[in-house]
Amino acid sequence: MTHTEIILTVISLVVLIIAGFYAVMKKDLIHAVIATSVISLVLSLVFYLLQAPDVALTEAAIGIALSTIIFIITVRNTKRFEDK
Amino acid sequence: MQEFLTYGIYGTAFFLMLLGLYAALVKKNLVKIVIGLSVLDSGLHLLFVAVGYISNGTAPIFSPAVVGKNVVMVDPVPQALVLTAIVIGFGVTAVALALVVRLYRKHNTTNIDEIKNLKW
Amino acid sequence: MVISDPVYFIALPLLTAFLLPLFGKIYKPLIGIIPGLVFAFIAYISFDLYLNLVPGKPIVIQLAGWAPPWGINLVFSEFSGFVVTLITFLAFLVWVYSYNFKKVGFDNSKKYFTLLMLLVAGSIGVVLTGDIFNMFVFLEITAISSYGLTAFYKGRDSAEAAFKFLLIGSLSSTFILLAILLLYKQVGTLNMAEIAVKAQSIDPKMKSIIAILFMIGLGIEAEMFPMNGWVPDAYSQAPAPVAASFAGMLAKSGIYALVRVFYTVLEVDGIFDLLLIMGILTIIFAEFSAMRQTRLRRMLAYSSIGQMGLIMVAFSFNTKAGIFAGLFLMFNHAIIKSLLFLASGFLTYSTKQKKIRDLDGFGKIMPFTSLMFGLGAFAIVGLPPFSGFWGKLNMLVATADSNLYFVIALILLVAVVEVVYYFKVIGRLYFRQQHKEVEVHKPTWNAIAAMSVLAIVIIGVGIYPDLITDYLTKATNELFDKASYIHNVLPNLSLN
Amino acid sequence: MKKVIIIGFLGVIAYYLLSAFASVPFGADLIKGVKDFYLDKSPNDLKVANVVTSIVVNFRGFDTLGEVTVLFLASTALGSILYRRRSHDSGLNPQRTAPEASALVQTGAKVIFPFTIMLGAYIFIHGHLTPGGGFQGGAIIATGFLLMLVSYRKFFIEHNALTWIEAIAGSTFVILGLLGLVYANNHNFLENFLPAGKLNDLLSGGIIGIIYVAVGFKVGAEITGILDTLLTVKETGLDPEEN
Repeated sequence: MTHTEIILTVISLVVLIIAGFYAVMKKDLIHAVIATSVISLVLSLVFYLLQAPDVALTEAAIGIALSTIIFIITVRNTKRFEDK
Repeated sequence: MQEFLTYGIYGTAFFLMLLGLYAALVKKNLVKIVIGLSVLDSGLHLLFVAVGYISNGTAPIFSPAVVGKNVVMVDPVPQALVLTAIVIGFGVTAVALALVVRLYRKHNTTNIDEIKNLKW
Repeated sequence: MVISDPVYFIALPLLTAFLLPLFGKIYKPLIGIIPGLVFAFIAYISFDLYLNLVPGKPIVIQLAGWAPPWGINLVFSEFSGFVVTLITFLAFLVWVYSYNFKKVGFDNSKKYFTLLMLLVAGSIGVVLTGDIFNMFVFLEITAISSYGLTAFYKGRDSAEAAFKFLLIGSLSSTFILLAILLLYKQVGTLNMAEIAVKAQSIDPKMKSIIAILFMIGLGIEAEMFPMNGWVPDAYSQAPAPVAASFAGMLAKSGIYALVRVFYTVLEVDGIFDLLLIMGILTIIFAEFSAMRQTRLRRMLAYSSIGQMGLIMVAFSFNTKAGIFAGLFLMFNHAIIKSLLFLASGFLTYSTKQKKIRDLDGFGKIMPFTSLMFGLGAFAIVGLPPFSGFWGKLNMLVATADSNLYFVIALILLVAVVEVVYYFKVIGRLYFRQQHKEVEVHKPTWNAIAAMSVLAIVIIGVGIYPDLITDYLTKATNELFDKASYIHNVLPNLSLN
Repeated sequence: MKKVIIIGFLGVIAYYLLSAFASVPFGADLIKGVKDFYLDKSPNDLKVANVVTSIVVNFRGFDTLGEVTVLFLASTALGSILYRRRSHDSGLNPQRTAPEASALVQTGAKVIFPFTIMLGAYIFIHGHLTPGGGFQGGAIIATGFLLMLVSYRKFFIEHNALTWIEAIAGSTFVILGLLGLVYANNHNFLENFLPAGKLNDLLSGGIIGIIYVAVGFKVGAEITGILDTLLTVKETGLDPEEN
């Protein structure tokens, strides 16, 4: 790994942790779903850096787009906020 | 540096998995539980790819630029496995969300405490 | 011979499941008929292959043209063949029973048969495969089809049961994947036989972590104690034939995977003691919960967990007698529990609350179904001359061989508990006055046929146990002889 | 209290797993394993440039059959769980309650849609050469349909066509496998029986390319079906049939 790649990886890991926390803790489910989408986005970057382009592409197609969409459809069909 | 990355990547993967597990076990909102499962899966996939990585390896594709040269390639097997796991995870998520929609239609709530007809 | 290749057990149900919507477009009744033909065919080739199996020479099929360590392989041995034959036989009977069970409509019966077919294909895949990751894929197939089947009925709490099942099942698959990943990084292969060879060099601490991960993951399907919260709900909310197939296929493939991993793939010190403890806890938890149930199907579900616990205890002895008893109990559990669930389908169909006290006097109004239920209850408790008796007898002998006298006491105590709660139901069926006029749903002719076949098998094996003991002994030898499994899958091992 | 117990429990799991994984340093090479065989055979024997593809479709092709089955199963289970009365059952059009998207979005969707389909098709046709394959291509195609579904209220998916595509693509996979039992050298299920061709050629890899195209069609049709089922679900509160 070159230095740029290492720095990118480290930044991605930090974003992953923050987004994960946000996804689990946020009461607004739409925000939480978007955070999971961010996890997938950053994850696919990490996969690319770890020399797994196939996995990166799959995560991009399925994790970022389709999973997020089915979550959003469900949230729209049910309740938007997680109540206390 | 190597050690730092070992703990950094594995640690992140485990952190995501534990967050997901925590959400799946503790949260009361059905959608939140499914989000937890999806975060859990993300961490697991990161772990798979990280375990398959080999220092200074290239992607396991014999493109014209690589053919004939002596290059180290990363382990393709965990990548193939994680492809399967991602697709299976998507299928499970879809079924889980369909169940959430159906439970909402029956009980008009997504809170697990108000649904407990069966003993949990 | 091309026609009896074990790959048909998986390829044919999958092909039919993919094509079923098209058959429905051609001629609607084909939706119900085609699955039956497929089940009959795979049951036939399964019996054919199993009866002609040469001892010590399992059929090892390589897939995609690559020899075992590199490609995926299927192993049809005495043990896996026995379980596959049991599964295909039950699958056919479940089809016979559910061919016109409750009018669910065309669109729904299409989905029902598709899901059922994939459940069967998945369970067979778990049993046949010789590759640890492939086993995970098939476990997921069985799991997702079970979620769909559990939530099949509307108007009950079925979606809740299915969601619970899905939550626990997802955790289980996470644990299995973690175990597979750790194992792969240690040995660099996913083939079970090659893992078995290379596992000796793994660090013992690492090996025990892997083993515990496997135990948690596979224990969920095998209904092991702390992870079996899904069982009573799924069994009581799913349609009755589906509950029968859960008992006969899902639980069987789960326990098969557990046993195969611990006997053949990973040899870990102390894992059998852990299995013994978990099995005993499972039994105690299940039998005493069963006693407190007021609903018939939940009671049967808890009793099923108890039986699975007994099977785990039998396999935990790590002796030939123990394996033999375990296999006998597996056989009994599959056929007797299926009969009980199939009979309970029509019993509870006629009651509103599905409670045990609603069943008063049903022996007069539903004589055949009540008779079948009574027969199943006598058999599962372990009375002669039914097959359940021989299972429990062998279990006691095996326990005595291992000098575990407190387990003998436990088994006898459990038998008493079982007698109490099963006879409570039978007493209500035959010796109580009927409450009021109830809307009686008479069993259909095909349901009667399916239940009769099971009853005949139970009585036949009970009177003449030698019918199956020969095959069970062979299966025991196969499972106990790890070296020959490895040799048969990897004949050129010396080259490595 | 329950939270504390669960967090403690998670901590114990994390400690043991992390201690297990710490002995597997990041970036370390395995001593020996099946991967060397795959890295050797894939370009030389199978003439497939992308090793992940050759593992997914050939060496471990049986897994992929299972994977396709899982998606098929998910779409069937979804239909059975949501038991919606379909449009062709009642003769009425299913209602999507989402408001009509703005003209800008609609035009944009119309422009992007054909390119999405082309991109998806490109990815699964070149699955054995470049990263990606049937699953990724199929998922991208489904995204294209999703775009149209959310932009136009009146964009309806022909379910008959989806059923046919799913059935034909799925059975192509199994039948190609069964043909291997008859025509291939070792008479194995899913064994390649076509000439392998030349490395980095479009028509290389024997049945691998065909299987990935079939997978692409099947995955695309299934995910589109899943999305359509979820989108046209009746959005009322309580369902009278449930109580």
